Amino acid sequence: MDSKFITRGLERTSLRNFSVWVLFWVVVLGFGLYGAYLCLAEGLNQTNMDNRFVFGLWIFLDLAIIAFGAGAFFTGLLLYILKRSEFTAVINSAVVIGLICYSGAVAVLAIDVGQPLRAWFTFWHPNAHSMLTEVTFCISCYLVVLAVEYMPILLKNRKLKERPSLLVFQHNLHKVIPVLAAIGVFLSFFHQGSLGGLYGVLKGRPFAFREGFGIWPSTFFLFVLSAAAIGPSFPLLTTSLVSKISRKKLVKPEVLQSLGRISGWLLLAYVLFKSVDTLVWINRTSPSLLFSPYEYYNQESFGTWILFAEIVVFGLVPALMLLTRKIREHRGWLITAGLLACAGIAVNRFVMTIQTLALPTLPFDPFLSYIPSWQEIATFIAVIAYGVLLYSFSFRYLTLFPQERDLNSLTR
Amino acid sequence: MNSGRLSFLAGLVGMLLIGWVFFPSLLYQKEPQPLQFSHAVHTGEAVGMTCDNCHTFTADVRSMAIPRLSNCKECHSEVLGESEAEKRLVDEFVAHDREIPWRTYSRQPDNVYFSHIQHVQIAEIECERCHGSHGKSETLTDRQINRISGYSRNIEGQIIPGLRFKAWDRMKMDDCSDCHDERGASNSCLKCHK
Amino acid sequence: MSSALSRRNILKLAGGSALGFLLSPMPWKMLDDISIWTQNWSWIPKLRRGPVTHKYTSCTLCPNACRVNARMISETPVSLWGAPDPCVGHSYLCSVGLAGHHLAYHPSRVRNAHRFTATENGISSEQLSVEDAIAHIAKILHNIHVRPEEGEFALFDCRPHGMVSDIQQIFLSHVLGARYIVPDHHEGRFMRALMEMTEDPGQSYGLDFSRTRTLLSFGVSLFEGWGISPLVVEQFRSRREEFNIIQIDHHQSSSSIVADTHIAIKPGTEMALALGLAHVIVGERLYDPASAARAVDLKRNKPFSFMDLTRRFPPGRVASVTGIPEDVIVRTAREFASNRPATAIADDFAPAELIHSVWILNHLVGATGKNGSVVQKRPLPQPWKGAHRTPPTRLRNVPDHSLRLLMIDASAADTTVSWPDLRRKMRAENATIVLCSPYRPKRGESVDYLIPIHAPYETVRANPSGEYVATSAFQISTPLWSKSEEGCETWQILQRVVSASGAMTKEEFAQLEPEELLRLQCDAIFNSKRGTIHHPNNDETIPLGSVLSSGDFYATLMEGAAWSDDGVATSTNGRLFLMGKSTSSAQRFAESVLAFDNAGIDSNPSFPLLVVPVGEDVAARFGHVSPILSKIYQESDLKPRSRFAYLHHETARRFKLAAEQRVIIHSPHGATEAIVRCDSSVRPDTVQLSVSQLDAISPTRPRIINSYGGRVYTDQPIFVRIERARS
Amino acid sequence: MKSIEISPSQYVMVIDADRCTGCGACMVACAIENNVAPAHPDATDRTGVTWMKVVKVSSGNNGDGKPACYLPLPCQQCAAETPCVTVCPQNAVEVDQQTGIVFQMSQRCLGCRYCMAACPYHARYFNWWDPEWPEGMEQTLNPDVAPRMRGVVEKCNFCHGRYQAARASAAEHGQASSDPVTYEPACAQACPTRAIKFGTPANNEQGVGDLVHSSSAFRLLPRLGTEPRVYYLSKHKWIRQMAQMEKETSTGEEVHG
Repeated sequence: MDSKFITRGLERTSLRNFSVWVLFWVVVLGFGLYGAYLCLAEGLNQTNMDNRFVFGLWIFLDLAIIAFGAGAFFTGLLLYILKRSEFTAVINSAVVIGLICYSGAVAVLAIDVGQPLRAWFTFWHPNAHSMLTEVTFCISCYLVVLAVEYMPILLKNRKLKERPSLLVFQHNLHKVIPVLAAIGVFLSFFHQGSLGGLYGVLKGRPFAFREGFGIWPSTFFLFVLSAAAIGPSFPLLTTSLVSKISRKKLVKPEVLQSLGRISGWLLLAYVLFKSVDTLVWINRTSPSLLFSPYEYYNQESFGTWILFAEIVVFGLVPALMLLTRKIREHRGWLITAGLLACAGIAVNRFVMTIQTLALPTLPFDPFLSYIPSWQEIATFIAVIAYGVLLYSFSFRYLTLFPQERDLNSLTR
Repeated sequence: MNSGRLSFLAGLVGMLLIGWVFFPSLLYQKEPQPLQFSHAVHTGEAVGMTCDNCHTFTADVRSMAIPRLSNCKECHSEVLGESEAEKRLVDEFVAHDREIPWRTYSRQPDNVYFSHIQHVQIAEIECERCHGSHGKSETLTDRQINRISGYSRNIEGQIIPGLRFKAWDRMKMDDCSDCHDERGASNSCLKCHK
Repeated sequence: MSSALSRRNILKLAGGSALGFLLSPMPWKMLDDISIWTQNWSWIPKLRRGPVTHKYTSCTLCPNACRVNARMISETPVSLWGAPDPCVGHSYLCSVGLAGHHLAYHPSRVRNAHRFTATENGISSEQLSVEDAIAHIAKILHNIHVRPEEGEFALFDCRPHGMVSDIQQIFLSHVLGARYIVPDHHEGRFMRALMEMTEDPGQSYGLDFSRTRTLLSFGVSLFEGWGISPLVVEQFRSRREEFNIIQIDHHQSSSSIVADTHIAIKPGTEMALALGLAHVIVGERLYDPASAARAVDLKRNKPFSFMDLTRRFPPGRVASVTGIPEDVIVRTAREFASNRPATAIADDFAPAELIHSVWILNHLVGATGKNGSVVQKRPLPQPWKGAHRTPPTRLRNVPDHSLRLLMIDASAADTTVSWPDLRRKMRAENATIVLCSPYRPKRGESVDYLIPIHAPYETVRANPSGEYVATSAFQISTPLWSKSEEGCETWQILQRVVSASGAMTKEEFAQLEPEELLRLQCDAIFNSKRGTIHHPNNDETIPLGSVLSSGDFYATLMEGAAWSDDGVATSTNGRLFLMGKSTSSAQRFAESVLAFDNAGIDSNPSFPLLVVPVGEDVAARFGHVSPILSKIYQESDLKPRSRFAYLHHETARRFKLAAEQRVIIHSPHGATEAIVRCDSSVRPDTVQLSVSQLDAISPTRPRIINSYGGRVYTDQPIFVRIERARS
Repeated sequence: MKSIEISPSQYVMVIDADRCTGCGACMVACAIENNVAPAHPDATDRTGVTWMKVVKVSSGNNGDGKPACYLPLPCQQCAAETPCVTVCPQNAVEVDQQTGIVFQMSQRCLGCRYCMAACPYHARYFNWWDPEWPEGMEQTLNPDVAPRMRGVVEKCNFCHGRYQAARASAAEHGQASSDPVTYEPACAQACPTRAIKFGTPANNEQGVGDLVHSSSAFRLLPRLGTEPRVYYLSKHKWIRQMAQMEKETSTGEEVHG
């Protein structure tokens, strides 16, 4: 029924199946939006955050999905600037995921602040010293860039292509995409970094505080590097997942392996720097503020295992896996390695947000625990549902994987 | 001109009209003053009063008082002139000893700490610097209250795009801080906000 | 074609409109105005504007009657501060007093009379006019008057103190068969115990700490709440370094934290320690020779005499009973006896034998009748000296099920009466309880009628100084609100009820007005020609003799001035009776000392932990104090909470419990649930619980000294065991 | 290790920990003075608003005779590297150069709570609920302090309403600036034992100038370099060491504050 909207040569499930799928996620989205609505209408007392645990699930989510969204900028970097043309195969998908991640993060941020109607004050009265100002400016600009990058993908829709004026527009857009990609890379570098800086500058939180270069603490660079490292890994995972769900071959295995290899090298570099940083922090930064680093890991449920997990299990291990040709060529292992790498970044973002806030700074303060309320989880789920829906529509009606037609006709 | 361009222009002009003409009149709720009053008559040569003849400091010296009926009664215990407003003053208010419910144009919001005595007495700023020619006005205009923010238009600014040509066009925070800058007074939030 | 064209035109129109919208002030102005709107939400209260004035009055929330300086904006108080008070010597308010002006707006405030009826679905309430309520109650009183066999009529005075209580007593004496009931425990019990040991029967005493060098406190709440607290805090404020506090306490209270020395004692063994200290003082001849000469018992040495009893408490035995090292006991006795002036104090709610033992210590070191310790004071001149008064009956002495009609005067902010005890005194059927209170009854209080009375600062109240103050004083609590014309006081309701019922035998008091009564009181003081007046406006003190007339005196007091009595030359020659003046009291004391046996407080292996009860946050959260006290009791962790069980780390480890774990506390009488908190200040063999947690595990009701986090006494020790709750 | 960079004409607060009795009068006086609403029924010690918060600190096993102490914790008004100022994205936090007071502009605040994460003293509070007073009680609000709305951060500002009132009354007497002696925050005024002293080191009326240099003076977490304007006093070594995170005696503390 909707076949005239579907790209020629691609096979999609029946409209009925698609409708059931969409309906399910719309219901989930509705539930999530209800939770989000409660937080907006009743106030943030709907969450389980408090004066000590000022950030919770949402900030962790924001930091994590913005890191995952880095695939968009990094693939863009590889394709348009480093001219690795094989990544044309995944760039569209990466852009859509980037758009989802960034718009989702911004939406959650709007709920997370107490006075969203005043959020524009940041643009009107910006404090140049604040990492959050940098984050706000870069993310909002980058969101615009992503929206523009999404346009040509959208305009390539079979039905929309029928309108000549839009075709011209699309063509013109295509010419500026490399420029946009370059801007995107620049913006991404900065806000991924400032997101890291967000916590690294907090001298009042010796667990998160890092020394650095100039105004940027080391976490600034570590965040950039870690986001770049999973930049290729996350598209690898999503592509595999979509391929599994749609039961289609979407990209050539070599592309994924290539993504994995790049991810591996970057991850290795990240693990190296992260280890050096951790050693400097343990031996110099934290003791100089009279905080013994070992006490951070004395608390129940936050033992040194978390440090080990972050650096070794979810860092070194996937890096080495991705750099081993044999493992990389095995589809299952490749995905496992990508999964480990992404989990490692999530753990890092968790440690930077949740563990930082759970640890006391005043010597007589207790260690805190925090469990998100259902409203917080609902809002979280709403973002996922929104992402699934936007991706599903994009996948059905747009050409996210240019190799898909050839790959699937080959097998037939 | 083709119809497309015409539609575009119609949209543009229509919206500009709504935005610049109808919107402001919708935005403000007009509250007429309970009684007409001519500042000009009182400050003019015939009477020759000054602002502080009637607008005195309140007991806590932070604000200038809106004159009370007792101020008026000093002269207007009986009808002096021919004006309709004065007759109403005597008949409706003085005779019944009823305070006139004046509507204040320029009361700062609760989060602002504005102390008249610091500006008038210590910094010796003329009334006209902020209140313009209000002291020479013939009539009292309606007070206009913003339906969204609840602020008086005298504070938000009479000119709808928020521009300022004369010092008294607006009484927004930027205007305060500009003057503070000019005079080298502190622009710390703490000094004016509570 | 035309449809396509129009669709395109609509798009163009929309485009043009969008551009026009952006070029108009609309979006920008709206953005700005909406953010200003968020700064001025209509549900955020608007501030009052108006000139600032100050009014002086005094606080009626507790008998200490602290002076108050009220900051007023447009005739409404916006904050209360302590004003210089020459009678008590301080100028501060406690946390409850600081928020006293909120009490008129308490969420449970009532303005109408209510009748409550028990229905199947709970209790239903019905509003009625005060006149109707009074008519209903008068009818009941009339019936009692006609048929006395139906039961008695009584007034329960939650806090018997001052002129209002006096009037009530006089007033009730004109109603045939009426009872005047007071709580079992109330302020001043400790001071009154002194009468039983000194010679002059008519004398009253007060505590003069202005020169005290050692204060030995047997578990008194020195820094939390009311009673002695203001006197101690004043010394702490003005001469901290010279004022040495030794706090004997079974748990870590504010007092034990702040005291110079904290002696941790096994709960319930305080009397043994007091007698142990007396043993050392007597044995080492550290006592004051003058006092010893006056103490009749110090020379006798018969069985059951004072000397015989103290001999039973050598430091070695006391150490094993109390858990305090022997050398600490000896050192404390020496310090107390040598670093004089020294005073020992106990709580009004403490067991009688402990109070008695503490007075013995004071007598030994010569604290009685000495500046800097316990001084004599002249009572406040009484306007109705000869008037007949209905004598007070303690609640526990009222026969069960004897009352037909009970009026409760709940004008005091904090009532420490146990509601079930009160209920038990009522007839099983057909009994009526009338609550005279500014507020709705608290949870668990079942009344039949509620008649609203004034909240604090809404009416004129006479304010004599508290029991402990060294000199008598008098001030008038003048209303802060002018609207206080409406409403009335409990005794006025009583007046109207009795008049309407025809039960009055004399009409003498039927016409009295509050102002007239105050004038009578002022006349009495004025005629005594004693004392001085302190004016808060100019902080000046003038002798009462320089005031021309009683009317001037009254007017001065109404402006917020305070009268305080002259000091009296303390007599030093009366005899002292360490065992008690009457044979019966000496006998009672000797018996309780001999019956004292440490076996009674030793733990039982299956219930190894002794409960240390404390007052709780619930009273502050649901009681009649300003809701702003949530800062202390709800929004911070400063005071113990009612849902926790506080344990020492060692205890927790021994019973394999962890902090924040849910546990069940078992006693031989029942079980209750709690959450574990570890606190190194709790004694290892005890668990600290709050009063409301005791309901399920205690056979008797605890006696609460003040319910806002302070001390609690139980008649018997409660032993428990703690187990992890199964989730 | 003391490095006092505080200008002698700026305000400091000195809190004597040995005199604090934990009565909470400062907390109540503060809330009344600054129009902080009573707690929402669901509020806890973690979601309440207490510009001044007294905590009880147990010594563990190192109490040298004092088993515990109370520490009143207002905003420490950091003089250097003020952690909350640099992080605020929209300049809603500011250090007043003349008085040294760190001021939170709740009308500018968007409620991102980044400043709260930055504050090592946990002295900042978020309005999780709309402020609500029982009916009628809003009439007793202090006219010198604007009530805040839900969704913004607030904190102690040394009772700036009183500071402004002091300036106004100075102006009434023809003086351009206020006499520091005439101004004292509500907590200092309310403290029954005068444990809280306030003033400028230059004007030594209350003795704060001498007290900050006394051997028993200390500040919280001095190694963070924030140079708090709130000083504490204690004769007890364990309290001083604990507050300054000097590790050798700070094992085994726990709090119920």
